[in-house]
Amino acid sequence: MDKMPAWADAVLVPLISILLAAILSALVILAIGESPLDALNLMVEGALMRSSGWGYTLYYTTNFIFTGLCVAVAFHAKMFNIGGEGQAMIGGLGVALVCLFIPFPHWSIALLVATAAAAVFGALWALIPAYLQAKRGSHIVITTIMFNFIAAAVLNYVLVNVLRPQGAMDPATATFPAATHLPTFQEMFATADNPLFRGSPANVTFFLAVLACVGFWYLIWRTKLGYEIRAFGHSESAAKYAGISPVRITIVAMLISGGLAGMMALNTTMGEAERLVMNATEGAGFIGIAVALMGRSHPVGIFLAALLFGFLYQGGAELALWTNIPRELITVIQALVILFTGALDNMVRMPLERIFLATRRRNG
Amino acid sequence: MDFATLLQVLDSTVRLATPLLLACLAGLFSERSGIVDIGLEGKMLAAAFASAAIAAVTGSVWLGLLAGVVASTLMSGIHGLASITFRGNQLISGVAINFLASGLTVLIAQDWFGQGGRTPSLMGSGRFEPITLPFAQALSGVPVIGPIYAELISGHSILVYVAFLMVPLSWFVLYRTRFGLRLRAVGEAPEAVDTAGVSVVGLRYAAIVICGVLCGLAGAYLATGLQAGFVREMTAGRGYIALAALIFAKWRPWYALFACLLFGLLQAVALRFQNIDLGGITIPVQVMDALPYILTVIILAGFVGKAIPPRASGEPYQKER
Amino acid sequence: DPALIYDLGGKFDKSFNEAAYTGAEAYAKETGGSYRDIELQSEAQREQALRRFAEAGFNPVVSTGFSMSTPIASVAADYPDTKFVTIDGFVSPDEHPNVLSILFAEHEGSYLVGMMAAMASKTGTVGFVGGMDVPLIRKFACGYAQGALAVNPDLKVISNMTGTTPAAWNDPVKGSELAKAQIAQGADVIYAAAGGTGLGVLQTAADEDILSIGVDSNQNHLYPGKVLTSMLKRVDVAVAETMAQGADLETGVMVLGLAENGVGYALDENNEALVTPEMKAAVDDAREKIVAGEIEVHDYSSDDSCPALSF
Amino acid sequence: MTDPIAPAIELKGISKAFGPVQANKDISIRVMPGTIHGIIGENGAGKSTLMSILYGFYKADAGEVWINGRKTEIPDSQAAIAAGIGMVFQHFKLVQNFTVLENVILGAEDGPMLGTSLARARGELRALAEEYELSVDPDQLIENLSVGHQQRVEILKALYRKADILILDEPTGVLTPAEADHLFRILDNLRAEGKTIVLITHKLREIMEITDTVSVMRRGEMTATVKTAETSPEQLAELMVGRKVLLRVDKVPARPGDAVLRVENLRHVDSHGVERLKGISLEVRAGEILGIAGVAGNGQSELLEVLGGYADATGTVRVNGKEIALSGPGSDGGARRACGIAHVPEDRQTEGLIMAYTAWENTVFGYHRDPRYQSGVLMNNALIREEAQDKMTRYDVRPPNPQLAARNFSGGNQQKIVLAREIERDPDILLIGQPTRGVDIGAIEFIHQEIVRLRDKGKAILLVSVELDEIFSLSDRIAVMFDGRIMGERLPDETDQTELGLLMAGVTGDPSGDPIKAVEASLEDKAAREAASHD
Ligand SMILES: Nc1ncnc2c1ncn2[C@@H]1O[C@H](COP(=O)(O)OP(=O)(O)OP(=O)(O)O)[C@@H](O)[C@H]1O
Ligand SMILES: Nc1ncnc2c1ncn2[C@@H]1O[C@H](COP(=O)(O)OP(=O)(O)OP(=O)(O)O)[C@@H](O)[C@H]1O
Ligand SMILES: [Mg+2]
Ligand SMILES: [Mg+2]
Repeated sequence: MDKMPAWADAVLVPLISILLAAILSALVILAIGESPLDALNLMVEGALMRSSGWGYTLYYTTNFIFTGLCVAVAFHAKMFNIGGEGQAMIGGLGVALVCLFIPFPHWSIALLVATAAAAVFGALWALIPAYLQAKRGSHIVITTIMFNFIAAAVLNYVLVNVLRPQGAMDPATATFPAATHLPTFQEMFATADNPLFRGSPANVTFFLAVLACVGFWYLIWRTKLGYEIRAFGHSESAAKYAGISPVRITIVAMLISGGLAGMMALNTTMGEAERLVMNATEGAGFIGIAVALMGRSHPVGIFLAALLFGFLYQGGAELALWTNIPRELITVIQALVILFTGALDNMVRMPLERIFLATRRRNG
Repeated sequence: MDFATLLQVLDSTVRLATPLLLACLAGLFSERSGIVDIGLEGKMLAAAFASAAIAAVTGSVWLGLLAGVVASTLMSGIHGLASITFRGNQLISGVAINFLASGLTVLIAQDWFGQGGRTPSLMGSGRFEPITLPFAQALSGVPVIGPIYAELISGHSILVYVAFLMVPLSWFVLYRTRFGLRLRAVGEAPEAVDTAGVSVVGLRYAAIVICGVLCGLAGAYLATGLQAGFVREMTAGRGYIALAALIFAKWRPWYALFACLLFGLLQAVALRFQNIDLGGITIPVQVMDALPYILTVIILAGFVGKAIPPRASGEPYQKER
Repeated sequence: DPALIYDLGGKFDKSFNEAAYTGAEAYAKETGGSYRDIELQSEAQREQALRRFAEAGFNPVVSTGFSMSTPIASVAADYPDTKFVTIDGFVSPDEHPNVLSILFAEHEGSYLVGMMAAMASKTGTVGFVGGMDVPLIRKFACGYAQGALAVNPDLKVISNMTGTTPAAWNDPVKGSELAKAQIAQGADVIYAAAGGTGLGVLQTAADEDILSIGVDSNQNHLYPGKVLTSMLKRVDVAVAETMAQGADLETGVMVLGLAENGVGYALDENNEALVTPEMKAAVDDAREKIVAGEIEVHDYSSDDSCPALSF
Repeated sequence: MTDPIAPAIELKGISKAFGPVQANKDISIRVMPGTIHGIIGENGAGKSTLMSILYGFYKADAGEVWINGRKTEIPDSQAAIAAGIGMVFQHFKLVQNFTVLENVILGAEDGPMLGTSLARARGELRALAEEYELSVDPDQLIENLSVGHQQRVEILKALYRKADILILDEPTGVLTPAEADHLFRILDNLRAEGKTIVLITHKLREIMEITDTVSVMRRGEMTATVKTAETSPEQLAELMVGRKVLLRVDKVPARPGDAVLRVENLRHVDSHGVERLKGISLEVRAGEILGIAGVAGNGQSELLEVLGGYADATGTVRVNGKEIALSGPGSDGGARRACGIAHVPEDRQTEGLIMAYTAWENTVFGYHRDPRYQSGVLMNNALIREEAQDKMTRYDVRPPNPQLAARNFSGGNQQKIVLAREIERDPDILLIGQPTRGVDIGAIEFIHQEIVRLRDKGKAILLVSVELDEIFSLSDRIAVMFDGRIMGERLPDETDQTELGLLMAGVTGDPSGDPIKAVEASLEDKAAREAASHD
């Protein structure tokens, strides 16, 4: 018994919200003396009309899928993991260590091992906050914020003092051996007469991210662990009644969450940079919060929200390339999209519901 | 550590704690009313920019302060619209506000001043100058108490004293006034407030405005008290630390004071003793840098019990499903 | 037309990106030419910007920041007709003949301002505030300490870094507190190499009535009479010149030190009262000796070690 | 207007829809001043909605409200309070971590400063307490009060605001007989003073006992209004449910077998360090129902929690002769279920069900790890759905739609979902707490029948209820709990409500003087002990 059809809630509301965000963004662009139409044109052209544009859009999407899923798992267990950023950093460290120190015969094996390493490192970084929340009642929001700072310090130390090749200026590891290089979309799809995805960083980890979405869906809605995670998230007292251990669920959910955040590093570190740099996560952990919330913690929603943010990132890069629009404008546009689709959605939904109810009354 | 060093560290603690304290109290009012606010960072940033910009243009720090408060309150208003009127997700709204402030401040600053997203440096009356309290000079000779008064207590900008006075004031408002009673009630059981004939929406907006004003003071202090102008992203994560302090303080004013002083102290210590030599081994700067955060986690895990937020916080008040 | 890529700090970082922007503007003004620029927002955009500019026919493509060297090395071969310039980065000229690496001898410039700091100090303690603990900043600090100790071997050099997150470059409040902490430890001249954070250092130094030293561009004017000098790193000149040369740019490796006037110290009406004739004489003398090879300033990045300072 | 005096309340054509749900359809009703008007109806009939509209909590879509003969707009509760209306909601609207005093003055403060308001309210409260026998400690936190006392606070709130019209929504659902009697005496006094009272309840006995007129609601509509004196419980029940209802449980005498559950010296200390179970020993045999009577808060909840596996304890518990772990590994709900204990918890909304889960998901809650419901690493949702549909049809859950979220069912139907889940497991022991709390009589009949049917299959049943009627009509043996102890055991035929009521209050032997006073004294004693052990 809903007030409006599911399709309207899933399609109409977000579309109108995005439209509102776009209109407001256009006003901001006008205010700084540029043409909104040209800007939109550039963004669409650059992000969606060329295969290399897609290559970038999907590259960013991959990052946001992982961090979005990371936040979403924790949300299902009613925890707010702000620590995706730090978990991804440490996940990157795991990737770097295996890629640098294990001689791999083939990228596929490297990918498998690196995935495991990324997930384990990320999960371990989430373990302490999870344990403290479960056993000591320390609020996970504080501890994960703190662990972001600590991760940055760890990474800084390791990259400057331990893994940096002698004499290099860059606080980064050496480039990984060729055998660990992941196939990019260009290598997979480009042909001699059709140079698709030229130079763009999208790579096999995108498929891993899609797989993670599917796995996430199965995990949350098809396994008993997911059943327990959601139950715990909805009601801790009921979970206890059902014999679901709060400690276990808290820790397991955070391990999965941290693992997913860690896996984001596969894309940036192994897929794109092919070395670990200091700034590899660049705030994707925080974007993940917005992605998870906008995607309503559902993998399909997360995928779409991640795609939207991927588009904004790549479209924004095109704007930065060909206009004098400051890069902060992109931040403002992101803010408006988050605000309208995520927080002000009821502003659109309420009148729509009224319209649908009225038509239904008239017909019924 | 000798006495003089101790005083210096404490002095630094006070300065570092002040913006945290103001933001923390801001968050306290908001969350006590049931509105979770992770947008403290953005509001502070907006206020820092607006106060510096207006102070630079008018040469009056007071007008700057006013502008900062207005800017921050506007941001609060957006948060209120989203989370109270339209019953949206409070976390998303907070995230959006942080993004919005981060982008808009630089965008406007660049458009306005053309100095790369900075405001011009503030001079003279464009800044809050340190205030020398009465007898500070005369008393400084008195052993122990003298230096404490003259160096630690005296010599801060007015906003520092405002911030510290805000603690008893907040306590008084929350626990001794009608408004405070209703505010605390609306964060715990909005339906109780509603059925008692008091407007939930009105109370929550009031809380949001107070939150905006306090964040405005925090931002203005950063840009016009501690610094002499705005630099992009100059809040540098202080809003998040304030949020942590708020949880640490279990949403209580006096505890908030101690939590913020603790965070300030940890940071001051980390800054002051960055290069400690332990028998030939220099502790890496990264360890000292992370120390405040590590200690926070340890203190939290070791000494602070479970922090239970106001029961209705984060949930929009909705009578009809 | 030439194109310019700023590193992640952004065009207006009060540091080398801003200097690059100044240089590009100077080029545009002097030659009447135009250029295109981009502020990077993410790591992945490094290669993207290089490729897009190269494909669109911009030549040369100038980039700032040591992090650009690796991406340049990976795209340069794809665009043999485009000249790439990496400022602060190093790309092997043998493998990539179309790349010009411009390196600055920041340690030499820092050495000179270190000497000035030592001579201006009355307390025998000088300070250094860096943004993040990265090799480049250590290079600044190490040169500075060597210069200061050369004047007075008993001098104490306090060196602090601001943080480990990108906020470390934009936290003037922390810069202020670090400066205050160093002042409390006796420092009366502080050298800031920390982008926006450095502004806090300079301001606090002015407020507390001690001297500060600016970095990259001439920051003497920010607090006239309070900024002892600025360690100049002429990124602006390098950018303007490479842009002016256009497609005929000569590639290879260029190290700009004191000899090439690539680094130096700033002397103008804002600080002339602070720089005594003896100071100027000593520093100019040292400059000659460094150019002549009589004084060897150790470069931290050559072997990741510093004889004058431990990190 | 033909009446010589105007009705205190007159509702004309009230309609209210929640989205697609039409909760009230064109309802009209009049209540004369100085009377008690009862409203009955099935779960979800719209009783609470109608009264919430009168109190300004919801806004009606259509219709008019007349108070004392004057048309009155009631857009919010402020207006209702101004019109002299007070309401005690089904789910109390109290701030849990406020004191009684703070709750009473909330919204009715005297000035911007609290000090004066609190002082005046303290005096007023004392006066009210004396006038209506409504004593509560004004400085106690609500969360430390028993439900009965919480209700008193709600009534005090209304009286403090000078209400002339008092609406009570299912006030006795959570009260013991003594407390309920007490409440009715208060209502009587209020009526005598000329106040008007609207009473919503599911208990026909109460309607017959105290109301002057009664209205029956069904599916959002007002189906009848009658004078209480001119009707009978059977007639009301039929009006309500639309069919004949058995008001008494039909059961044959029990034929108990061996002891299935044997509890010895069970002790439990809660998270505040208060000892809630102080050495409980009891035994439940196959094919019998052991009823535990007691005032809420005397450890019955804890007893169920311990046996259900979500609170630690010491002592010994044997199931079918085998000792089970009471703390540490192997003591959780899963382990209990594995050894044949099923549990219908007291609170279906916060324990027994996940309100956001669909009905079919809820039908395996607690049993979701059963290998039966797994296929490989995944859960066999198709099977679960299929079984759910089946269970829901058999237990007459309405609507029988497994896809609906639990929160969309009425209380009675939620309870049926829990019952279906637990009983269908065919457990050796069924723990069942407050099986019919807030459930309408149609559903009560059904639930009671199911419990008895399970007993007759030879299962052991431990029933906890604060409804003495329920205890009497279901139990084969009755144990009374007070302050964490078993005060005594009785056979239903050999005892009566009075004796049990005294045991429930910790009074053993014959009380000299007023039994109610003795009960109050005993309860206050206990509260003081507990408050002391809190610090
Ligand atoms: N706030 C609400 N939002 C949406 N629907 C509601 C709301 N409150 C009640 N309803 C629906 O309106 C109908 C009437 O509910 P109401 O609470 O008035 O019933 P009731 O007669 O008081 O039942 P009970 O005996 O269980 O208390 C039900 O179908 C219920 O689900
Ligand atoms: N230490 C205490 N001091 C005073 N009151 C208490 C204390 N602990 C619990 N109460 C109150 O007693 C009431 C019932 O408690 P509890 O749920 O433990 O008992 P119960 O016998 O199982 O009753 P119910 O049937 O209501 O669940 C609650 O309202 C609770 O607030
Ligand atoms: Mg009801
Ligand atoms: Mg209970």
